[in-house]
Amino acid sequence: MADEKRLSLNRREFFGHLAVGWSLFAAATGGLLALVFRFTFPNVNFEPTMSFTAGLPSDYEKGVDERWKNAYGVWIVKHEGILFALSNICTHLGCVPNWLPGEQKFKCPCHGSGYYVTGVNYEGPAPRPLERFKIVLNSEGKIFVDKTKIYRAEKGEWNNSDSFITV
Amino acid sequence: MSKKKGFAEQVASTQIWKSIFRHGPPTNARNRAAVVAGNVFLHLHPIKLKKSGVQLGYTWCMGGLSFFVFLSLAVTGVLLMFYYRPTAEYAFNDIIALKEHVPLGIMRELHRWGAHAMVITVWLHMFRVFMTGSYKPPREFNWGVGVILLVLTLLLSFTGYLLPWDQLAIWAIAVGSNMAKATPFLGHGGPGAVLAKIGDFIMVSDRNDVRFQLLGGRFVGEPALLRFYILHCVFIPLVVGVLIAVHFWRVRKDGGISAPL
Amino acid sequence: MKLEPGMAYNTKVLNKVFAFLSAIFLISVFWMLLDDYIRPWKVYQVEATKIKQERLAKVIEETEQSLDASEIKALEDEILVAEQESQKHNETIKKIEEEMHKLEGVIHAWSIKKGEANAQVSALTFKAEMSMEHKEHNADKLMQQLKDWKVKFASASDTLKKYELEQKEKKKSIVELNSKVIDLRKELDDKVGKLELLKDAKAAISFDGVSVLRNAPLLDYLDPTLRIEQVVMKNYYDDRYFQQTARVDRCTTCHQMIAKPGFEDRENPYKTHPNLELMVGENSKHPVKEFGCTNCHGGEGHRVHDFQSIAHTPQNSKQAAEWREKYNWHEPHKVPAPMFRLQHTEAACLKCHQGVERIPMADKLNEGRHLLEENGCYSCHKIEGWEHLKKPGPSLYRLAGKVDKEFFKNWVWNPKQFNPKTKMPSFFNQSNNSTPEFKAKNIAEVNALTDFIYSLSEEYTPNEKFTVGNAETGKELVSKIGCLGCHQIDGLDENYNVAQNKRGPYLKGLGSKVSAHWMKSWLKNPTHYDPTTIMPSFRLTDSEASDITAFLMDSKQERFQNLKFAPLDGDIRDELLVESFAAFDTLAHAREKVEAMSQVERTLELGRITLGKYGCYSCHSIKGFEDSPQIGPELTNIGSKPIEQFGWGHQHLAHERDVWIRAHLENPRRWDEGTTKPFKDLSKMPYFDLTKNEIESMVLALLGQVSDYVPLEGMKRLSADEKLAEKGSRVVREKNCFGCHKIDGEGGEILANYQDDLNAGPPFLVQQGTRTKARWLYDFLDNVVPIRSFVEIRMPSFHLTNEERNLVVSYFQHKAEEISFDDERELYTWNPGERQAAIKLFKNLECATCHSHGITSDTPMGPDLRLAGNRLKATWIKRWIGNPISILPHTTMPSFWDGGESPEPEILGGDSEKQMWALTKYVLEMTKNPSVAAELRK
Amino acid sequence: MRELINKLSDPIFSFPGAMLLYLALLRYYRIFGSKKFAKIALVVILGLVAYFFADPNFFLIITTPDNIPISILFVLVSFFTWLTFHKAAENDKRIEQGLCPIEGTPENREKVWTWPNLVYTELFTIIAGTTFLIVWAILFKAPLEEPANPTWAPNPAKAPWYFLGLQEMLVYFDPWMAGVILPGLIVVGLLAIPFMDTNPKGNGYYTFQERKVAISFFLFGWLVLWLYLILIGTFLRGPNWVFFGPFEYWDLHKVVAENNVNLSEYFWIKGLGVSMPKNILLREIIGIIVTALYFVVGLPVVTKLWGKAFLKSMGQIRYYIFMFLVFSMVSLPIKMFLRWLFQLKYIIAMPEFELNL
Repeated sequence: MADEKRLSLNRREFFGHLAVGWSLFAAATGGLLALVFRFTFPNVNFEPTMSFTAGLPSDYEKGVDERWKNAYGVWIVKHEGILFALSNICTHLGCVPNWLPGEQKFKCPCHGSGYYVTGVNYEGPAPRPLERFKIVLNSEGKIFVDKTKIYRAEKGEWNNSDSFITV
Repeated sequence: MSKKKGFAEQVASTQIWKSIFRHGPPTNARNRAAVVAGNVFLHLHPIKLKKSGVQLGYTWCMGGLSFFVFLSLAVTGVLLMFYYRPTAEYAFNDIIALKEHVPLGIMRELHRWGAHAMVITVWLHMFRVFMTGSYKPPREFNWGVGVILLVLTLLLSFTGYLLPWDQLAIWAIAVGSNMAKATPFLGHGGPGAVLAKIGDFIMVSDRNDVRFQLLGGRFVGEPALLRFYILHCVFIPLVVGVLIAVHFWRVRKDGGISAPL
Repeated sequence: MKLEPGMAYNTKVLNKVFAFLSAIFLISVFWMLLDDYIRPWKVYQVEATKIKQERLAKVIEETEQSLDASEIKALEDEILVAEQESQKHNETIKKIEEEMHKLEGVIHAWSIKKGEANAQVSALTFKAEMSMEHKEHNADKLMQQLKDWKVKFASASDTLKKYELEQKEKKKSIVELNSKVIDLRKELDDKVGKLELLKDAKAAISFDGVSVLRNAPLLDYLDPTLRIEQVVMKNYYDDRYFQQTARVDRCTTCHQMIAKPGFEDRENPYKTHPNLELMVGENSKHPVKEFGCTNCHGGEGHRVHDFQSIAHTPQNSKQAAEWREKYNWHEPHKVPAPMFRLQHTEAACLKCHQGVERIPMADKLNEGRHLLEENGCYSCHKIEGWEHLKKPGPSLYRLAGKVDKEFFKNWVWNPKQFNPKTKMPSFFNQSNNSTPEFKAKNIAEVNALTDFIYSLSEEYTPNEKFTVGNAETGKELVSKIGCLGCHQIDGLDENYNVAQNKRGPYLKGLGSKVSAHWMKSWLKNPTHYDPTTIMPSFRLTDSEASDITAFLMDSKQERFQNLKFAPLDGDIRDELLVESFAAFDTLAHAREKVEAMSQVERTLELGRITLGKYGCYSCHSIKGFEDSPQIGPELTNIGSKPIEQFGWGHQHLAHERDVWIRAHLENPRRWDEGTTKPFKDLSKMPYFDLTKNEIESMVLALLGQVSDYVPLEGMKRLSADEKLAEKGSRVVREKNCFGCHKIDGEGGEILANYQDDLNAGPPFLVQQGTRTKARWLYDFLDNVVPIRSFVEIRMPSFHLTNEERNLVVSYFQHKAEEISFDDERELYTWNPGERQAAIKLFKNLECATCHSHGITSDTPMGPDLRLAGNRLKATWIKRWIGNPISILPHTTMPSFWDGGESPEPEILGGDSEKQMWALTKYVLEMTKNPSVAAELRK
Repeated sequence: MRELINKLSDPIFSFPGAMLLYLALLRYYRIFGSKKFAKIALVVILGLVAYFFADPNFFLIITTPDNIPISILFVLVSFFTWLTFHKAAENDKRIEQGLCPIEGTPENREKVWTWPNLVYTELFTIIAGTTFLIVWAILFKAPLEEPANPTWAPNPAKAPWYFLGLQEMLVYFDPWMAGVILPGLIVVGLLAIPFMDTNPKGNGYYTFQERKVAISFFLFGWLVLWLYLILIGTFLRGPNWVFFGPFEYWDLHKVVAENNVNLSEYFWIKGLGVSMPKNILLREIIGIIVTALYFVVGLPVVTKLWGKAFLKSMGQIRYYIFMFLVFSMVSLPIKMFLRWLFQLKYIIAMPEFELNL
């Protein structure tokens, strides 16, 4: 009888201070963990900017131009009357494909994905074409490339007027 | 029955000696028990165990070797930290220094081959444990701890791979970390990431997905080097250390090295 | 309450304590979250966004108003109609679309086929080539296979192309069917497109649910709109324990509009930079992305925590008070480099723009540096880059031949007393050495110094004898021939004294200073007395020199002349000597040493010590002291000198670098005030009597002398040509060409005296490099031949070395961006009829009226044309003939071809260009063969 | 001969070969586990090693410092595999005779002192291990390549050797499968082993007969999938991740005919000869159906054919989780075969959602 009483007392207590205590404790610990999670994302980073001005369209020869590849990871390609900014990140696993001028293709050394000069994949494991970036002419007629805006062929976005410049 | 005590005996009779070793030489049953039970390192062991537990043909001693390699990695790793700076500027040069002029720079080789050896011994340990069915009750939990230790071993090795900061390092990590990019819903290149969108606002992008969190950046750069360094030298070793303690504790508590019931 | 057995505490109580502690714990975690989240810069960014929105709203409104609503309505209606019309084609379009869809499948199939063939071709190419190379037996077979696949590939690509073309056609036909709608839409787009863009831009920065989510605590890792902005400078570094780390500026986090034009009237931090053309702007020379902010402004640019942490520095105490109230600001402590005060920002130019005489647009800095040079600061204090400069004071090699000892003593004792505008600073009678004791010691020093310097002086006898001169004529000459380009002269109308003070000495009281013989000799040939002087020769005739001497010698300083300097007190001299020797010896021994010396030796020894003490040799050339070390502390890095290393004495001043420098320039002896320093330790820096503005400029220039390390890439780098020009510019400045000539708008103080007729003054040098031939200028500087015989002002003869002349030429060539010589060969051959036309033009335009040399006997009013061809470049002659007014507004040369229209339509078909060239050729011919002028006499 | 070996080691042949060998090993484990076999095998292997090492290309790859651990691993795994089967065969024989396994004999169950028996054993292995590491470190220098250069990827860019199995899987699967889901399932599968395997026998001694199923599946994953793929990925994948035989020179320009086609393309374009539907789900319907069939129909069929006994002994939940893991594991060889036989790229290809299977 006494045992039962104690048990019920405990139960009431459990839903009283003990429950409150544990939930507050859990909330605070959870909050700390959330802060630590937030901590892992820096507020500033020192990576290259996501946009840049790339000179005049007339600066570019027909074909693939590699001058911005190292600084910004972009190929400027002049092909069939349009100019576009092609990402140099392989769509397979993010290696950096090489432009092979002799074979007129981009070839990824990691897993052998191959892309045409347009960025369309045709060999190897790459699931989709290389991405293109937003490219527009600014008020001075210079090329402005914005890497935050991505255009992907498989979504039909390469028809978007911001994904290329007609030259 | 010589009157004069030998030098060794004299030493053994000093208070200092006695304060350290609370028993005589382990030549009799009492002392054999005491030496194991009274030593903080040895007391992980039972005082007596089944004969099969000491037979190399049965145990392969791969678990023991794994632990030993882990310890030697910890020692060489801590020593290497004296000469290594995890920055883009210096990391490679410091490795060159180890190779070229740091006294006992060969510790880098010991550390690297030790790391490979640990992967091998851990795998083989698991192979043996499986083949002897030692995961079966009551050792299910410890098998689980073991599996996690196996994963952590690979992660330790993987995070250490970046530190030399050479081509081999960054491209291996680039390939590896790009898999994180493909994590469903959490990586910006994974299935479902495109769905996480409010209006024009893309919630999973290359600057806030799991890969970014891992690398501290959009690509393998200096922040990634620092993060991997800390994971490699502090975070994962701590977790591994704790889990090893649990693992050993449970080996004892689950009945020692397995043997037919 | 009774406890259960085995329990120390009541479980209930434990639970309560647990709940309570957890609650505190949770609150503190929450507090920490807020503390981390709430940052002052976010407030500024929100405010900035609001201002941007406001502005966009205004622009949108304006744009909307500028649009014609009815026109747009009409267009929209038209589109509706056109759309309805094109609906007729709906079925056709649908059919085409279906066909296209089918075609897509075909194209897809063929592209797969093409891909297969392509893969086979590439693989087989490798295989076949390999087997060929290794001469394997299956090579032929592989080649055959390759050939087959190549054929397949070719046909597949061909077919594919065909279908793709077909698809293009179909697309086009759909467009054509819809062309009207598309065209109208485009028209509408052109009209309202900008508006749409603006609206999009406004929407992008609006505060809505998404932006709240993006900036929410904990979620703000996703992609916050409020974020720290930064510029990482590749070429500018912070020093961290001898390591150079790239400097990072985060100022734009709060100063959001700094690079955006249109917010000039706002308060900081929402203000546009006042000079976007030069600074910050993307197309300026110093874009913020490359140069950041702190590079010029100083301060802790990488900090963003609050207003204080940046080390903002107020312009003045008023602003300081304002900031104290507004931002809780206080003087920055423990900050390596606080911001420059706004008015001192120019100082920062210096660290990158080195090796140049003048930094464009940094007027105050240039002014300050000019003053540092003029007052000779560099001669006592080492300043890197200034080592090669001439000593600022006159040479004392032949002092004995110029002034007597009595004059010298009185002059040294108080130069201003004799010449209130002299550059020579005051050493004596200052706030720290005016006690009778110190004065007596100073007098002994001056006496000894005089004896010593005179003992070193060479003998000098003037090579001219002055007998008699007309002071009136002299006065006139002085004001006409160009002395006033450098000197201010006592006795002239004060308005005439337009030369910058201190360029050449103020000529006052010369009658009480030098002898007339010396004066005349100096005027006729300055280098006779001092071969290093910059004073040029005016090629004076004997009578001219005598007249000027008479005039100058008339100026007397009676009071000064009557001064009798106290004689040397031997006891004080000995005391000083002992004191000096005792610095390295025991007192007794020092006394013995002095006693062992004769009286003359003692005086001369004290003179030598005094010379070294005051560093006279720093500014003046004194025999035997040419290589003596500079006396003052180095100023090269004074802008980075730690505050603690400045001596503050007992002065109650704010401990700031600029405050110290200013106080020091105002009264360098103030730091001794209230101290009990012995005589030998008193501050010796002389008093310069600078104006407040001068001091401010000099403070600024000195603040710019910082030790910041700037790598070569970050510096303004001069081309080889520019370096030469800079050296030339140094010569031009040293010789004070600017005193007379207005060179491309700069200088020409003396012209103030020629306001009535600028043509009577020294010529303006407008784009001299394009005007005169390099060779001519080079020769001219060596041997001045007057060009305008009609003007009284004279180009003096400077004694320039060949190198200096070359540099001056380079300077002018570079300024005019002229780098090559003109090829004038073809201008020496006449086209048929051209010569006659030229003569006719020459006569019709009455050129000989002014340029009468060799043609008429009239007094020439213009330069001799017979010399023009050697002097001027043909291209420039032609330009000058065409439109002289545009080059020199005050010229008397008429612009005959004003507006490009020819005054002589008959000649050469009225072609202005041809006419100008014909005249140019004629001038060239006259130069080549001066006798042709004779044919014009008829 | 070398040509032939080159050709045979291509995964198309060598993977089925490895599977056949594995089946033979299970079938004839008693022969495999005999000492006689070991002796013969040792002689044969030494001969083969000598033959292989004679080739300069093979020698180059095998002596690359980072590949040494793999060689060591393979030597050890071969030995220990033989050892387990040797012991298992011995025990199985005893059990057939109604005796207890060797580990269970009274002399082996006897309790012995930890000091010095175990402590010394440990000390010996530690000394031996240290010595081994020192010698290894002296003989082979840790690799160090050019300084990191993010703009230029080496060819081939390989992950650390222990992950090369995963990297090899990437040839057949998309990263989310090969890099996240499958490794995740491996870990989950390993963790689940004690709870899947309800067979109480074989605890604490080597046996095959008593744990046929468990050992067969485990060894299939461990030997045939994991280790085999590492072997391929390390030794036989050269520039551009192209396959090279063990004796082949790693020519940067080698191209392999590869033009992979999606299942949807097979169905709509090649099969029906029509265009691909615009609707993504409709477009990929065949792939979705196939995948669904693999699990929904494959499972019951397999259960009916072979699994009834397991279902009964394991219970439903255990059984289906187990079968799901097995199906996932088996999907890898299936995908490999599909690729080799039909140049099949993806069963489901939805690049729009990064969802490719």
